[in-house]
Amino acid sequence: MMNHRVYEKSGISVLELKGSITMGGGDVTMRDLIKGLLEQGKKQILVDLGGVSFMDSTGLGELVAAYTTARHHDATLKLVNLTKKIHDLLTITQLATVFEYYEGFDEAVSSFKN
Amino acid sequence: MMNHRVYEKSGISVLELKGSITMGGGDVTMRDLIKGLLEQGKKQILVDLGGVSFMDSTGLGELVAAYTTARHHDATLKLVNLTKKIHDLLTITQLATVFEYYEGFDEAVSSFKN
Amino acid sequence: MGPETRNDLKISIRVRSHLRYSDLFHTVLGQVARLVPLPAERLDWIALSLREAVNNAVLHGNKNDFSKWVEVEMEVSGTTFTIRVWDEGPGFSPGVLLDPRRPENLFKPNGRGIFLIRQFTDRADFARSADGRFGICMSVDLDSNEDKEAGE
Amino acid sequence: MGPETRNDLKISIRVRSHLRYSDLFHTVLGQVARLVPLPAERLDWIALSLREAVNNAVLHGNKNDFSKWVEVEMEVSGTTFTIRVWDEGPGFSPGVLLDPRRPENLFKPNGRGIFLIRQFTDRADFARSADGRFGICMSVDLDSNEDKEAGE
Ligand SMILES: Nc1ncnc2c1ncn2[C@@H]1O[C@H](COP(=O)(O)OP(=O)(O)O)[C@@H](O)[C@H]1O
Ligand SMILES: Nc1ncnc2c1ncn2[C@@H]1O[C@H](COP(=O)(O)OP(=O)(O)O)[C@@H](O)[C@H]1O
Repeated sequence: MMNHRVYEKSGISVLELKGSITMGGGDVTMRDLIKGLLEQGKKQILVDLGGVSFMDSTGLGELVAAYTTARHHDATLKLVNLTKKIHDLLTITQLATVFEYYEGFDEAVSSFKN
Repeated sequence: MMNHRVYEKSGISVLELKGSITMGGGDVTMRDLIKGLLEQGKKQILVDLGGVSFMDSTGLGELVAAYTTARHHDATLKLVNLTKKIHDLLTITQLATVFEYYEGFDEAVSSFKN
Repeated sequence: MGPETRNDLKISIRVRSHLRYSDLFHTVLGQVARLVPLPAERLDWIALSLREAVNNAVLHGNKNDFSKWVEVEMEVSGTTFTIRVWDEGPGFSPGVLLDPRRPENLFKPNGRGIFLIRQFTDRADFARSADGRFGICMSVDLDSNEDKEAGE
Repeated sequence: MGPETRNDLKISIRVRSHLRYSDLFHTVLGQVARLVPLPAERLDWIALSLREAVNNAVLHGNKNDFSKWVEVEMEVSGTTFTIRVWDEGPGFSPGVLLDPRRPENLFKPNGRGIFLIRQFTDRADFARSADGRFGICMSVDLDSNEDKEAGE
């Protein structure tokens, strides 16, 4: 079951996800949430994965789709607060080479300034 | 998994049980605990079942065995803090007619004075 | 019920004969209960019935012989939820069962398992499987509002 | 291992083809993991493999047809833990599988399920059951200390 919260922080849209990001795991998908932000014209999106306890290949696919959709809208999508498990998943699938991700929240937010 | 605590209160030995009282549910059985108290010469025993979340027919059998063993030692065994489920079990099996039981702890303790 | 909301399922768990698996069965039942769904106020009693049947299979049926197997089946079909517990023992004749509520039985520590199963399920029968195992078959009606708990 | 400590078991769960049952499978695996025991650091990855296989059975195998069945089997035998997931579909040739790590596949949202299963289990094979169902059979060696997680 995925829960989410969206808020603005220093001009950046933060999408905070919690719970399981799995096939059939929620009514709202990450993809829809990101699309919503892009349609509002948001250009800087930070996905906070700190509360995500479980993610399957569908979740990874959602992340990839979010990333490419953001690109098409000339927006930037970055990740923060990866748990060890999610970091492992990104490494094994070599998606770690695709995503820009940060350990700390402040570091992630200020990276958008550059 | 059954947990227990034994203490004295106004000269009465209180056996406080917690968790599940089931077949194979613990290393120590209720029967052994009661036997231990009787061998120490205790004559007034109050079994506090308030924390017992689950009990099967083995648990009921332990209660009955404890009751009759106490009788053989000229000791009195009473029950207190029955949950709805345990009260239902005692009623259905008509063991409610065998045991002396009390709703409140103080009431139970003072009943030994009479 | 529409076809998409029906929860037909069939679970079989076969383990060596030991009480250490009782919590596994109990947890699986809890999960199944959420799906079916089983009425919340009956779940603990159905779990109790399951545990009683497993205790009997391990102790009386398989006589604590760890090389023997116990199988628990749970099945939802239409509006009936059925639990079957199989052991490799000789079974018994229900005639040996005594009413634990009778004065002469009230102080016995044993003999309440099957009595409780009969109180808390809607039907309990004994059976012999095609491959010769002994089993108890307990059913619960999912669409009845009858409160078996208050029964008799 | 002494005979009393072995946890030989065989679980079969048959449900209608729907993702709502994934949590049931996941919970049962968690319970089995405590009994077997499965190494704690591998459990989440084995659970992930199970979910991937079930997703595939429901989506690709049974094509979301709720009248079809999915069966999950878990078996502990000796020092091997095996999970089998069966569907009623036509199966596929493993030749269709692409390496999701290749640059041309990296940005595709799909195609990582079986790759992850192969990373996180010790053996993954495809099979056809006696009654014609298609299955994936995933094994984990219980006595190996090899850390598959760090694999490749
Ligand atoms: N699976 C079984 N195989 C053989 N005998 C059984 C089985 N289940 C029950 N019995 C018989 O029925 C009796 C009553 O069982 P039960 O009501 O559960 O009480 P208890 O187990 O406390 O004796 C048992 O003592 C045993 O003789
Ligand atoms: N149970 C199955 N039945 C039929 N085809 C399958 C099955 N499992 C996998 N496949 C095929 O293998 C492909 C790759 O599966 P997978 O690696 O899990 O990625 P994805 O499910 O994201 O496509 C699927 O797209 C499908 O064509």
